[in-house]
Amino acid sequence: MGIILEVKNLTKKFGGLTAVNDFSFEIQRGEYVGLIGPNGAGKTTVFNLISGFEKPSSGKIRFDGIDITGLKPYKIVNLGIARTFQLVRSFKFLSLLDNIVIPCLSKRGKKVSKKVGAEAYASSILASVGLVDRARIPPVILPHGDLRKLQIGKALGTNPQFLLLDEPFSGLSHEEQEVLTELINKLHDDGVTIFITGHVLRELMTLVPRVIAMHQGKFIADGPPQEVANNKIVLEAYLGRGEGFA
Amino acid sequence: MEAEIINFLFNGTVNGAIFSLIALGYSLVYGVGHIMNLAHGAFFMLTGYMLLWFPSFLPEIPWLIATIVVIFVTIIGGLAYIILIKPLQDTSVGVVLITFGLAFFIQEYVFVLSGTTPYSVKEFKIIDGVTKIPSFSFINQFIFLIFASLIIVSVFALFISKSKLGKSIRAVSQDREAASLMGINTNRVLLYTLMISAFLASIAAVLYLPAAALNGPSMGWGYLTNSFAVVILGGMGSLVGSVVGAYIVGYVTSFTSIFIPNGPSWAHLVPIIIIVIMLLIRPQGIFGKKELR
Amino acid sequence: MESLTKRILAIVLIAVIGVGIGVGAWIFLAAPEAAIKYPGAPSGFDKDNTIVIGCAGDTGEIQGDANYEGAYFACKHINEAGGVVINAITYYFGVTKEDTDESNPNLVPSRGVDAARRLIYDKEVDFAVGGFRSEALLAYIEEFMDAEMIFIGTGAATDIFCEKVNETYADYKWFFRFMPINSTALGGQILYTLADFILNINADYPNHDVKEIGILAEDLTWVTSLVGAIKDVLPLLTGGWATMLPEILYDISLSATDMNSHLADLQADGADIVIPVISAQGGILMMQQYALNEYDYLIFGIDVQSQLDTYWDDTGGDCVYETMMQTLYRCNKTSKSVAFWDAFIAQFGHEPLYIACGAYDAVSAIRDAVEDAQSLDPDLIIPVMESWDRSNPHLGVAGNAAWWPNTHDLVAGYPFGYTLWAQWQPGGTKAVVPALIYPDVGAYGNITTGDYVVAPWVHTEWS
Amino acid sequence: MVKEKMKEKINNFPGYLKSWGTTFIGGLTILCLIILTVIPFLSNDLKYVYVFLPQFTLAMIFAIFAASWDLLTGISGQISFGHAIFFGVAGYICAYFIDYQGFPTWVAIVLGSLGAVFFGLLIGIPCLRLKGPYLALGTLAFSLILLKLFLQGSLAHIFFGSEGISGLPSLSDDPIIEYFIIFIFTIISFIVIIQISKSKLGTIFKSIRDDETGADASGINTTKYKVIAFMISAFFAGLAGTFYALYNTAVNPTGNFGTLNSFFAILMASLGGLTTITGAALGAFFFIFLEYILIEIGVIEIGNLIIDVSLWKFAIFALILIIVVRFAERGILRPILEHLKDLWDVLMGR
Repeated sequence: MGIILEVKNLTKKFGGLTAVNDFSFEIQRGEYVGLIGPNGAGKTTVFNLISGFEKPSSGKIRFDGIDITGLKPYKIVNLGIARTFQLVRSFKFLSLLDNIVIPCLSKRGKKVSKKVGAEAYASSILASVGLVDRARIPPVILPHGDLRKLQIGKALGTNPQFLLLDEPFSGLSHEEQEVLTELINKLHDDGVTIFITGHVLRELMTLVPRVIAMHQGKFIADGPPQEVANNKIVLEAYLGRGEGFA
Repeated sequence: MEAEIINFLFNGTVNGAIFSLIALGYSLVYGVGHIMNLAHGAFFMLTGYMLLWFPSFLPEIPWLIATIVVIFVTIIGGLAYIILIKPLQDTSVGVVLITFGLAFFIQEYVFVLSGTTPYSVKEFKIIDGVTKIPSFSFINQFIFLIFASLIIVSVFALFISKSKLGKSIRAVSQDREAASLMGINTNRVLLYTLMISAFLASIAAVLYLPAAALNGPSMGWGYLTNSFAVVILGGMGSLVGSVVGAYIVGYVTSFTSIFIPNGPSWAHLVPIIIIVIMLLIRPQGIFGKKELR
Repeated sequence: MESLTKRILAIVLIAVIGVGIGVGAWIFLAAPEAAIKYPGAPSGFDKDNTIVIGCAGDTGEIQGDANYEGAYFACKHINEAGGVVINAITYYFGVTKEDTDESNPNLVPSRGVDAARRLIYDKEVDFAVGGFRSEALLAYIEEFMDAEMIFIGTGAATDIFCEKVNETYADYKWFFRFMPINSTALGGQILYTLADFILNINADYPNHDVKEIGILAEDLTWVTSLVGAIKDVLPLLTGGWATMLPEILYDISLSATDMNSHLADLQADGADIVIPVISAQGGILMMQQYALNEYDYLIFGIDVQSQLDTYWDDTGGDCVYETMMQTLYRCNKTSKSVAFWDAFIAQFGHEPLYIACGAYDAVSAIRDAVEDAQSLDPDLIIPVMESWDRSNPHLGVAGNAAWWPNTHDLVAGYPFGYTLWAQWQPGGTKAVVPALIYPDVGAYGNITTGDYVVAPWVHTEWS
Repeated sequence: MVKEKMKEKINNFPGYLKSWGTTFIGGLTILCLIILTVIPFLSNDLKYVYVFLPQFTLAMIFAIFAASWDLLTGISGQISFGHAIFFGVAGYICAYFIDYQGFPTWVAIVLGSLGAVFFGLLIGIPCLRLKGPYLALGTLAFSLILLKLFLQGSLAHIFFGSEGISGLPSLSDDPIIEYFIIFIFTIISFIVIIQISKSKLGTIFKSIRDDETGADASGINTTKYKVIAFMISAFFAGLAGTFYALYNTAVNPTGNFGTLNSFFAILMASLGGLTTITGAALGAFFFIFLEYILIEIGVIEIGNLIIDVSLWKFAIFALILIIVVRFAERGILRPILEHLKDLWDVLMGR
């Protein structure tokens, strides 16, 4: 299998504030890992650094043996890292199909979509995320759950081997969460490495075999969910903010 | 040489004084509402032409007419916000387009009424005459303008930091949503901001144009470009930056005009070149926060 | 059933819209035909017996209106004198105008082209006069040349048109310039006048050397050659006496502080005389700041706006002591000048601008050329106009018009095309000065109407 | 593979045309094209041929220009307030090569348009960092710099000064031939621009407009595509600019680089409705003919009041822009077309 993502001593400072502080971890190919921490712990910043939307102040990120530190986002995407955003983003005046055609037109997406054509490939992805019947409508009128699916569909369009999912469950109803969980599990079964965040521990606990916990930008724990959940520092981090597991 | 240096310093300071008045309001409106008001220069120009028109049907008491004109332009600024800008303030493109349209309309309206011929409005001078020293003569109105500008800027700074309205203006400029949650009527604050901005532009015109001339309906654009340069230099929304930027632009323009060969024809390009350089190197300006994306 | 009524309704609607558009278009295209009128032409004369002069200018602005006024006034005089007889048929003159919108700072060149086409093909004029802004005229002049129609320039000073006549005579032979003399010649006029003036004024002030000459000019193309000529030649003409200060070419979008700093700059350099070369907005600001600061130099040059009689009020009297080129003022420039001047003021209530004088002379010249040629054919008229050379000038109100045959440019210099120098004097009156430069002009008598007044603060400084 | 596809397309083309012709948009377009084809032959009247017809030519030139602006701003989301840069530069390059180098007109037109593309690259790259109103400001500043440089008398030996270059040949001395040359180029330009906006490239442009970060996250090199958008748009703006120069047979700084030209593009495209491309054409025709009508009406006399309507032209334009931006975000013409479409549907019994 081997290491697919290696993050070493990652630090990001915004002015006087250190959002990510000397953060290191590794992820194996085909793993399914959660990144947890209370609100403001720096999870999104870690994702932004990996996906290239922000440049680290110091530290190294290696993906599949290639140093990707400070590369532009589209280049990182074309190496096989796709991401979704915590706040739903979409091309709001394009149809759902075209929303997915865009990633299929990226360098990496083209490699797989070329044979059948970008549109056919995109509609197969739409089918796999369960939105094929709405291919022609623009995303503005979609319910929130479907927008989350669309996000994942857009990420899939780039044919990723590594998927960063930033709070995919926030704001979803229970049923919607289940549908999405199923979708993510299926992707994992297809061999995509998945790295997922959430600030509510319980959601992730049932999902992932391994979690990494962070607090105030610092690494605090790594291991199976149960182990991490009982970690004293993690508990303090959550309880200290009065959030708990609920 | 001595005379040239005095010339450079004096005219640079006058430039700075006038630019700071115009740019302050412009920067305020941007800082508070993210409204890029392209009609700002037109307010300045319109004030000048109203000074020209109003004496024909008002009693010829200069201070009275000037006051009425300033009030008029302030109201126009407020109306522009209520009628045109407010419904569009969430789309930056819409605001830019509509204020551009407004500026163009005012310009053409003035053009239809007064044509392109220049006019003098010197009867509105507050202090006439010049103060002479052996190597140079200072125009009294400009000296007055420098001090008036400093006083107005200080009063304005006090107003922003101390008054209730000033505090809510600052609150809105820092975080509009939070301010509205705290019970501040952000739209009303924006309305006042726009009126203050129009008021400052109008005051600038009343102080400056009597010692200058009405150079045709398109003269507002030049002052708008200068305000851009000032604000981009000082940082959008930074009031200290606007004042410092105004004097920098003022001195640089004056320096170019006096000391550089062929300078006078380059002097008006300087602010635009400043705009381009600043946009490319440091769009947030010298004093600006890095909020620009 | 319902869909059928809807369909019928739709057809009716479309028919109504279609008919509406059609009727609108018809009215639009057909109606103007009847509306064409030629002011100045006596009533009861049809188009065939009217020689129509088209005025291309900026209607609503002083230059365009002056052009029209001049042409209209000429037509009126010609018609009152019985028109012109060609092959035993009496023709009268009519005038019409089109707005080229060329004074607009937002110049739209296609507007001028459109106006020219309207004159040629819609109003069907026989001759055209006008033009003011060089770059606009450069675009629409082609229309007149393509239509092989005689066009007389009455407002643009640039040399370029006549250079074109010289270079490609076959394409541009229909162009003649009547007003003003070209910018190189303007430079020559300034040179000779100033050289005399400097030498003479030095005699009046034994305690002060009047020799430092500054130039304050707008940074536009037409200025370049003029400024260059003044700089090179003026020292030579004064026998090395006059020395030139570095010229100041300012951007036309000036603000008050700039003009003040330029004037202070000239003062600091020790200028004795400053030559402004200004056609646009700068003059009013210059005179205001000059009068306010009472700078120790004289203003003596070109300031187009100051030719207007409204200039005194526009500057609030600050233009006093400014001396500038003026095409015509009430004096005996030619035997026709004073009569024209008085009649024009009686007709229009204001003084004629130089363009009005040019248009008046242009239309009068057309009348004489048509009479000489006994035809309306440009091919026959052009030789007549070309025959008006230095040995055979055409007497106008603004000068003895004579053309260089190869360029169709006005012959410049006394007694042909030349400009007067006029000074604004206390009380808001203008005087043609100075007597030194214009000796008695033969039969016409002395054309100077006043003595040059040195600004009192300069007088004190220099004495 | 590709060849077969092409063949298939060509074979299907007549059928495609037929089915397209029966749709509302298709039918209307064909109707417009037919009208535009017959219009030059409707009258022999000199005024008609030399004054009325050239208005169509002018409108088509501005239609290309406005459409190019719409491609950059409406489709790609890059707000340009300095589109006159490309318009002016192309005109000047074209004029320079004709007047100073003696190149044939067509070569000069190509060179002018390519020069505009180069400027698209030149302006596009530094402006990439800027977004929204800042981009508007940046492009405006660039156009002002060019305007002032070209206006300066002291630089006249480099930039030809305020009088510009004149005496260019027109496309044809016969207005009808000139009309048809521009007509053909307008059709080609519109087909190309519309096809671009519908193609995958256009979809990418739109994605950058809607959500640049999202496009980045989808692996799209937004920088590259933004520059491409600038260049394509500059090409068509440049094409219009060269035609405008030849229409006037002269170029000068204010007429070709003036901010007014950028304003026209914005005005025409917004009136027709942003992102529609065809709306730009409708807007251009509307404005050119509005001006024509105002000039035709000329001076109105009501009692003692004398109003010269043509003086109010720009004020009216500005007012229309204000009203459109304020009250009709989608443009005026598109809603009208939609109503017409309903009518059409009824007529077709749908």
